[in-house]
Amino acid sequence: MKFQFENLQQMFIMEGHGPYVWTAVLVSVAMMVWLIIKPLADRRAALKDIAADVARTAKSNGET
Amino acid sequence: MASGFSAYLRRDLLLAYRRRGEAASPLIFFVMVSTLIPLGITPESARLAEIAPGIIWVMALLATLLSTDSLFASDYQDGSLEQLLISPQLLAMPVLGKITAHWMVTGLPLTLASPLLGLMLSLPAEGYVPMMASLAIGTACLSLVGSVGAALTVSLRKGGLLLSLLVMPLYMPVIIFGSATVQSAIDGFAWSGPLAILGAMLAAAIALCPIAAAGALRLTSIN
Amino acid sequence: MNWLSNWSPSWQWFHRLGSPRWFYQTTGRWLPWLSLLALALLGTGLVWGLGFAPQDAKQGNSFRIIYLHVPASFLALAGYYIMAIAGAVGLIWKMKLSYMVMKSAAPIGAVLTFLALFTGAVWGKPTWGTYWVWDARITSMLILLFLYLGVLALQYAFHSNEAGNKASAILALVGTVNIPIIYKSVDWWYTLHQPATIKLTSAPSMHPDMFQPLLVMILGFYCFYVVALFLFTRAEILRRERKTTWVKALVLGESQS
Amino acid sequence: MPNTPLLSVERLQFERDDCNVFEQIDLTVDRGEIVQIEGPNGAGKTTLMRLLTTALQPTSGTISYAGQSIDLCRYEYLSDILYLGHQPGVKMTLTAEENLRWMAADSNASIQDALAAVGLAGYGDIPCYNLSAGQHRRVALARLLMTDAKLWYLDEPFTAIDKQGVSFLENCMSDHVKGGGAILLSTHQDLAIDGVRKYGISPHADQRGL
Repeated sequence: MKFQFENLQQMFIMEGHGPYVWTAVLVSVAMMVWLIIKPLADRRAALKDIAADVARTAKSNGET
Repeated sequence: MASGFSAYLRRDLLLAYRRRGEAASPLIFFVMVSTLIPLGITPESARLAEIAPGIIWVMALLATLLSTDSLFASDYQDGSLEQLLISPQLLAMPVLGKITAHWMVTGLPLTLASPLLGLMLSLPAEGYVPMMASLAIGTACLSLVGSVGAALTVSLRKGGLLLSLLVMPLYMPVIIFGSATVQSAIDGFAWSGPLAILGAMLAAAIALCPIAAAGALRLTSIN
Repeated sequence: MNWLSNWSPSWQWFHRLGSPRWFYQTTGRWLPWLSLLALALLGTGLVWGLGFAPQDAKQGNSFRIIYLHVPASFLALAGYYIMAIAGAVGLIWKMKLSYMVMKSAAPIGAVLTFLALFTGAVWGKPTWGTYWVWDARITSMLILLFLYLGVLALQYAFHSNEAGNKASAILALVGTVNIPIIYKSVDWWYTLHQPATIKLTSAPSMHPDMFQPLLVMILGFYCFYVVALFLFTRAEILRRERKTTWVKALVLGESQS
Repeated sequence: MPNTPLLSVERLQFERDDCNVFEQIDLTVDRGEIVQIEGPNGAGKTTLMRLLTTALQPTSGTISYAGQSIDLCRYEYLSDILYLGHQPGVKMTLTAEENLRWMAADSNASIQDALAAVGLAGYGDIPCYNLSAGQHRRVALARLLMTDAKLWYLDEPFTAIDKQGVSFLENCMSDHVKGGGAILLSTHQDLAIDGVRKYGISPHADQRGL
């Protein structure tokens, strides 16, 4: 197994195919990152919501 | 159990007969949109002939789609669907009866009117018989598959557009083999092959779609 | 039709296994390791595929897109089956967790299908000179995307979460029956219209040096898929189970620590 | 089995989107009984009717017909019940007569007599879209005269009908229970029949927070 390009710059250019390959890579990585961030954000929002809920009921229970 | 089938078949045919104007609209749509094609593309008969099989099939598909959302809608609104759900018979049989009625008032008239469109779009003479055969079988498949979508969306207020979104991908095999039947006949090949596959699809759809539609009605129409 | 919703008491163990709480806690323990594994596999595969795998004789470097396109297509299709099976389990055994998994699988699958289409299009430009060709694989992928969108749209069209779940589960099942038919039809249609053009991928004839990184990428995508599915399902569990004591306890525990 | 009630409902619960709709329901209905379901709006009266008629599946609890779970005698049970819901199931494009012929397909009773009894004599061959809402309701009520069903479920049967209609319906109901049938109905109105048992249902605590 050997590195196929002379240097990193060559790897970026990929004999003219670079733009295609790297667009595919970038978009893929971006969407995959989104697939991770989205549920994490959802989870955080849900936790915050529930915490507020719990606090509210605790407060109203304390009053009565 | 079969009585549920014929009873609903007869009732839906009677209902369609009473509302003839409404029932005819898919057919009128089919004819009218097809006249837009020469206006939009070309009046040249050679080029029209080339695309005629595909155009006629796409139009038939759209016309069927247009009427599919009414399959269960009026029954849902006036409460007869709820009565149907609690009737003791097997739900799939009345559903199949309704689908058959739907085909008889949409697919069948389309099939019978298609030679007219063939003429208008200068379909080569060899194409007529295969076109009618494939439309007869294919539109039945479309009604059956569409019934599942109609059942799923019946309780939604704006189900019509969603319905087309749901069933369109499921329609693809039918349109592929439907237009291929006509095309192979025009190109001088045997057209029994694709037609037989359409027939096989119809058999599978008759077996599965009423059950799926019945399940969908039972699980999602009443909440 | 009662068989659809009937279940016998002997299945109760199954319900316990399918408890959202159990799922939440177990996946919580697995997630760090799985994420690490996914990251390692994807990183290795990507560097290997982009930098070290030999060039394709005909397509040159553009062929390297295969390391994203094929795994994404793979998971897009597998994801549909996962979604449909989860939906079926939900319908048959009325299992809430199963519906949550199904609901989570839909957006992931749709995104992966879109990725498969996008990478396919970008790959097509240097290979065929055009972004879009009605190639059998790409057309099938497009239909798969429509199927995913249908399930997503149906899910959110219902006001009631439950009705949406049931409806999209049925649709997913109908789609599952249809997918092989659709794929076969499109294949047949393609050979009818365009006999023998360049085939994008021919895995059996692939050189091992090219194939090994692909295998690593496929494994990496599988791990990634599981991680994403777990994350989506966990968020859904919190939303749906917010009234239960265990979720409240969990929230209190997190805010204290 | 003379001692088993016609209908018995045990620990019935129904969840909609993880929220219980009503407090647990335990209820028995004997032959010859009229049970009036009472409860505020949103208490789940219609939901209960739909559960009892199997249009919805309960989350937990059992419904038994003549001592047997309705899951085991589904065909028998569904053949023995009659349900009138909010929407009467009357087809607008059909005439009153055709509607009745369709709705009571397996009955031998005369359609003309039934129509006459609900005050629609002579309206039999008029399409229903030419009739008023109250008259639609009457067409549906005419079913009651033509059915052999033992157990009637009537969801708000008095909606949109006039005084005569009300007294007709009340007569119909007392005849039915005298003949050994049973009726479960939901209405806010007090009935002019003796021996109506009231059963109150209330929304579940889950519903109040919303």
